[in-house]
Amino acid sequence: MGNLSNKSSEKIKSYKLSKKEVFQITADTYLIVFEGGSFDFDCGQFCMIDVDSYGLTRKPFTLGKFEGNLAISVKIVGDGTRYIVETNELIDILAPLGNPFMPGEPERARESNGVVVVAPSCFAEGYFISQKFNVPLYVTSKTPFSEKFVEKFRDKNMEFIVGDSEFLGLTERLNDSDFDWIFVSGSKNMEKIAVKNLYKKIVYISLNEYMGCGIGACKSCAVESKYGIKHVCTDGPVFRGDEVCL
Amino acid sequence: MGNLSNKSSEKIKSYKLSKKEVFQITADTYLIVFEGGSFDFDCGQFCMIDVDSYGLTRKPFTLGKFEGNLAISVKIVGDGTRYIVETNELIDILAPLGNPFMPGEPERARESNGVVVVAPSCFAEGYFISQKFNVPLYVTSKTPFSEKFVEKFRDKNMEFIVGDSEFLGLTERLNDSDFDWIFVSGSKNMEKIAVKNLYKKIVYISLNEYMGCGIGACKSCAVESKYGIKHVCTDGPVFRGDEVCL
Amino acid sequence: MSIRKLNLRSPLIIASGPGGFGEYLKIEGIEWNKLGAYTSKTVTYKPKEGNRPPRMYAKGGYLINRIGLENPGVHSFIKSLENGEYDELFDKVPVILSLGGDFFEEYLSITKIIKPYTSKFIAVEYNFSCPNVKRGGLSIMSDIGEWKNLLKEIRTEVPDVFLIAKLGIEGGFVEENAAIVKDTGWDGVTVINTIRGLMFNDEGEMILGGLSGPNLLPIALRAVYEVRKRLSDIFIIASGGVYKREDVELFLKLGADAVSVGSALFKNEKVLNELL
Amino acid sequence: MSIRKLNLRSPLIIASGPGGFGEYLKIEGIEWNKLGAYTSKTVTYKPKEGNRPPRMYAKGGYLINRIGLENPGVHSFIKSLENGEYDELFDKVPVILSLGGDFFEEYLSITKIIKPYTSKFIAVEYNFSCPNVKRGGLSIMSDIGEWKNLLKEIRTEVPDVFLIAKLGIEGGFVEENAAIVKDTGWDGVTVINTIRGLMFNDEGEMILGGLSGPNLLPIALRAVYEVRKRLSDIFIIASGGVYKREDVELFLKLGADAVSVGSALFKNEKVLNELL
Ligand SMILES: Cc1cc2nc3c(=O)[nH]c(=O)nc-3n(C[C@H](O)[C@H](O)[C@H](O)COP(=O)(O)OP(=O)(O)OC[C@H]3O[C@@H](n4cnc5c(N)ncnc54)[C@H](O)[C@@H]3O)c2cc1C
Ligand SMILES: Cc1cc2nc3c(=O)[nH]c(=O)nc-3n(C[C@H](O)[C@H](O)[C@H](O)COP(=O)(O)OP(=O)(O)OC[C@H]3O[C@@H](n4cnc5c(N)ncnc54)[C@H](O)[C@@H]3O)c2cc1C
Ligand SMILES: Cc1cc2nc3c(=O)[nH]c(=O)nc-3n(C[C@H](O)[C@H](O)[C@H](O)COP(=O)(O)O)c2cc1C
Ligand SMILES: Cc1cc2nc3c(=O)[nH]c(=O)nc-3n(C[C@H](O)[C@H](O)[C@H](O)COP(=O)(O)O)c2cc1C
Ligand code: FES
Ligand code: FES
Repeated sequence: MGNLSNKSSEKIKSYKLSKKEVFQITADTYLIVFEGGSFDFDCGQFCMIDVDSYGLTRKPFTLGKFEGNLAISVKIVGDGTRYIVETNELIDILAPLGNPFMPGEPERARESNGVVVVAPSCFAEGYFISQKFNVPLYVTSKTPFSEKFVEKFRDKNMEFIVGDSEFLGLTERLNDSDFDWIFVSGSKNMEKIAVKNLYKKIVYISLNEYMGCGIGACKSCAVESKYGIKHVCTDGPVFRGDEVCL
Repeated sequence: MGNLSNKSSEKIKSYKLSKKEVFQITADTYLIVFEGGSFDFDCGQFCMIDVDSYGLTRKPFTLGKFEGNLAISVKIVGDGTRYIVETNELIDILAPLGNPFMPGEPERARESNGVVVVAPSCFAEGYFISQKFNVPLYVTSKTPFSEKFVEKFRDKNMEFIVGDSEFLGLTERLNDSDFDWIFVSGSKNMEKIAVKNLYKKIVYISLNEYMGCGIGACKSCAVESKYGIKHVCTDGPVFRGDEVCL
Repeated sequence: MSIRKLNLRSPLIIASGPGGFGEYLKIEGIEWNKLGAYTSKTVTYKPKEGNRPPRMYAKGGYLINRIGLENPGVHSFIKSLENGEYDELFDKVPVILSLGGDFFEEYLSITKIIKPYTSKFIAVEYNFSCPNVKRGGLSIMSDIGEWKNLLKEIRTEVPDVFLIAKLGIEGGFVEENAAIVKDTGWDGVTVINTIRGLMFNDEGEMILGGLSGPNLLPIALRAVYEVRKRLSDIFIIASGGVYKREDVELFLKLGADAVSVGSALFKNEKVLNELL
Repeated sequence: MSIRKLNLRSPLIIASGPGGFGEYLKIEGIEWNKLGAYTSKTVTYKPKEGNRPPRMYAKGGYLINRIGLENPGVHSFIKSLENGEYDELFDKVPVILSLGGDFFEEYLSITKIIKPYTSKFIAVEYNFSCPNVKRGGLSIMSDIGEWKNLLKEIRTEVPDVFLIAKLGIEGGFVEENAAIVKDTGWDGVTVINTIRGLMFNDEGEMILGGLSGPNLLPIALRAVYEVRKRLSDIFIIASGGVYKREDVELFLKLGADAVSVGSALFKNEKVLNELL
């Protein structure tokens, strides 16, 4: 609050990027891979995208990497996300925003033993984290995955899970597993269930709150936590599940 | 004012009409001919068209006839007119509105000797009047006519005139002609010039004012006249040029 | 004062102004039995010619108008009443009479003049919020103390009439003004009226008028919410930005007793058939 | 009182709130030399946690927010000032300080506390129009008499500071309130603030907040017009719905001395480079 310094060292800039490839993940969700490796960022961080006349605010998306390129996954839920998926124009991205995700203490993060569970909308982020920490990735969806997409990733350290009860089953399995931490990113509801069911574990969740600025100015992205009000854009977006009120 | 009776005998209804043919008149103006002869109306009257999500009010257009069918001409000036020209859906038309045009005294109208001068946007109306009273029609435009369109109408009692100075020339010629009356319909500016230049004649003009309701309820279409405030939708739309303040 | 409610056959009302003096009867196909009431255009003490054209324009989600309360004045209105010019209207739908004036005295005078005719109407709505007149209308709210006295005097003058005050969001907090309306023994409020706006039309003419249309909706919803939070026992007619059945439902959910439709008539009068 | 003008290097200002306490400096590529001033988020006497989430939503031409003046409070703010946390901000652009409070006394107390630091700012803007706090903000306007006294006392307390009152369109006529501001010797007004609205977000949660964004433009234009018509000699900062160069030009044409940008920053902060 009232603090001008950003926790990430990288200066925030807006970049105009062109799409390299768009893969359909599920009926309404897409993986968008951009040309070139435009800027440095770490997993857990996000960007804000200008949606032209299709929304009054930039729209936040978690960042990922695919084959060395910047990637985001986008679920179409309204005009802005539809624009992002469909446009062939350059996309104006403000990044990198928020804090890098680090399981446990920074020194010991790489040795730690975790697992990543994401909804298709957070695939890019999940994939990036699973690669970085070399941990398994579960992509869970209510609706079926595109077969082509599953084909493409089948050989990687990754599992595709479809259905609500299958997701609940996964959380139970993971709760009894010997992983140290579970990173969960998806809808509010999905994260809520994960935190509740994975009560034996350290759960990290990437929060969703309406964002005006993405840089700590507007205070719109507040969440209630054990320690009072926190802001998703500057204190997160990743929080420990037991520390925030869902 | 406070008078519930409409001067036209026909009840006002909304009709859903389908387009039969659309002819391009000039670069931005079209003649739209509808299927069937849905309702009775007289020349000078107008309709109000629902433009779906492309405008907050119905949009007024003068009525005409082409080969026995209802016709309007539409100049694209904004979202509503673009919709009307481009849509393939049924068009929702409220009609007939306003008063029939009658040159001079009703009894002697048919013998009277007039001429009709319209902009392309009022072609349908002008054509209807010229046919009804069997008087010449001048269609005047700042921009060139579609050749196909001119072809189609060349043989009729009609002349196409392009250019500002040509229009001014026409008004001078008509002022010195032996016609009794001139009916002018087009932009405010065109009607203003016509009234000014045709000072020796009785000039009838079809007025344009922003219309909310088209039926005398809202009082938005007021014009100032010699006799105080008049309303285009219920007192007009045709007025004598020397009686209104332009 | 006991709490009174307007017993409407439906909560749908035509707002004062857009519906004129019943002109929509001229259009076939409107299901009048679905309508709870038709509010007349505001009648003022003196006849009003209204403002010089242009009087209306629309762009995006707003319509702007500066009609300026054009109306025949109360004496001519009464003549029309007596001539039976509105009989068809009274026949088809209950009518709410909207009244206005330039000064406090005119509001009172018009009340006295109209008194013998009030039984023809299910309620009388006083327009304290027209932004398009130099005097009267919204400007009445510049002196809240005087306004309160006026409310009291009108109440005393017509103790049996169902009295509604139409309030805007300017010139005082709408919920505070509604509380004054309640305190002085009136029965209801209509909230809101148009909001003062400024737009330029395509000819580049500046239009100082009142904003209506879809963009008013969130403001009107809030006003109804605030008035209902403050006053559980006042009759509320919602006004502002009603175009869809969902809008009507929202207003009713937030505590409105009835919902009025204004500008939407201009988009398509058939909206009346679709709102319930 | 002689008429004072803020000598801005450009008429473009970042509005209080959306710009926080200078966070936009973190973003590269904004042409700071094009900016006349950066208004800080409103600082209140006591620290404020703000409202419970959700705090924002946008649909159509409106953004709604109910931040609730989250801020560290004046004491912590002063600590940051003294620590040099805002030095980069002061370096890049002139700063207007925005102040608020829950009660009249708090507005006065904060004035006294901030007094020694006022020279760091080109002006101090008092927020009398935040609709998102239970006390203070807009609700201060419920007692215009008291408010007038407050204005006088603040003026007396800091006779040399360029004092600006930020007014909304609710709780009194904006031009009448502006006249009071002028009469009590203040230098300027910022008009308008957000308007109270009610919207439901996609989760169906009701958001009672302040409306900002493009739909405010015709209302804000009108407010500036009315204030300027009434007062030829007050400094006016326009606020509401500025997204395009044309909007800025219109406000200036209607008599604003400066124009502030709020919500448009959220669409794309580069808007600042394009407005002049
Ligand atoms: C930190 C963060 C990271 C996110 N990462 C991803 C991601 O990787 N992939 C993905 O598909 N989605 C992600 N989201 C959600 C995504 O930002 C919204 O789905 C998107 O903004 C919707 O835009 P719209 O114009 O299509 O929707 P609208 O029609 O405007 O609204 C639809 C829904 O999206 C939400 N939304 C709209 N605008 C915003 C905003 N400015 N901030 C937050 N929520 C908004 C609304 O609350 C609403 O529930 C993330 C959200 C946050 C806060
Ligand atoms: C009695 C009458 C008859 C008309 N007849 C014809 C005709 O035969 N052919 C033709 O091409 N045009 C005619 N017009 C003009 C036509 O109605 C407008 O061009 C049309 O409404 C523009 O709609 P829009 O949505 O495309 O424009 P917008 O983008 O909304 O506005 C563009 C221009 O159209 C005017 N306009 C918009 N809505 C209305 C409205 N409800 N009432 C009046 N003017 C409006 C605006 O003032 C503006 O100047 C007539 C107008 C009147 C009053
Ligand atoms: C053209 C027009 C004329 C109006 N005239 C009046 C009036 O005479 N009296 C009145 O109380 N309100 C009048 N109003 C306000 C409407 O009754 C209504 O309160 C306002 O337009 C908001 O509702 P809407 O968005 O449904 O139009 C008028 C509104 C319009 C658009
Ligand atoms: C998220 C947000 C926070 C705001 N906070 C404040 C504030 O702290 N103080 C203030 O005076 N105005 C505040 N405002 C109002 C703006 O300064 C501005 O007056 C208003 O949003 C209208 O302008 P706009 O349409 O350009 O946003 C806030 C507005 C928004 C959207
Ligand atoms: S989005 Fe503005 S403070 Fe977080
Ligand atoms: S358009 Fe409504 S009265 Fe003429």
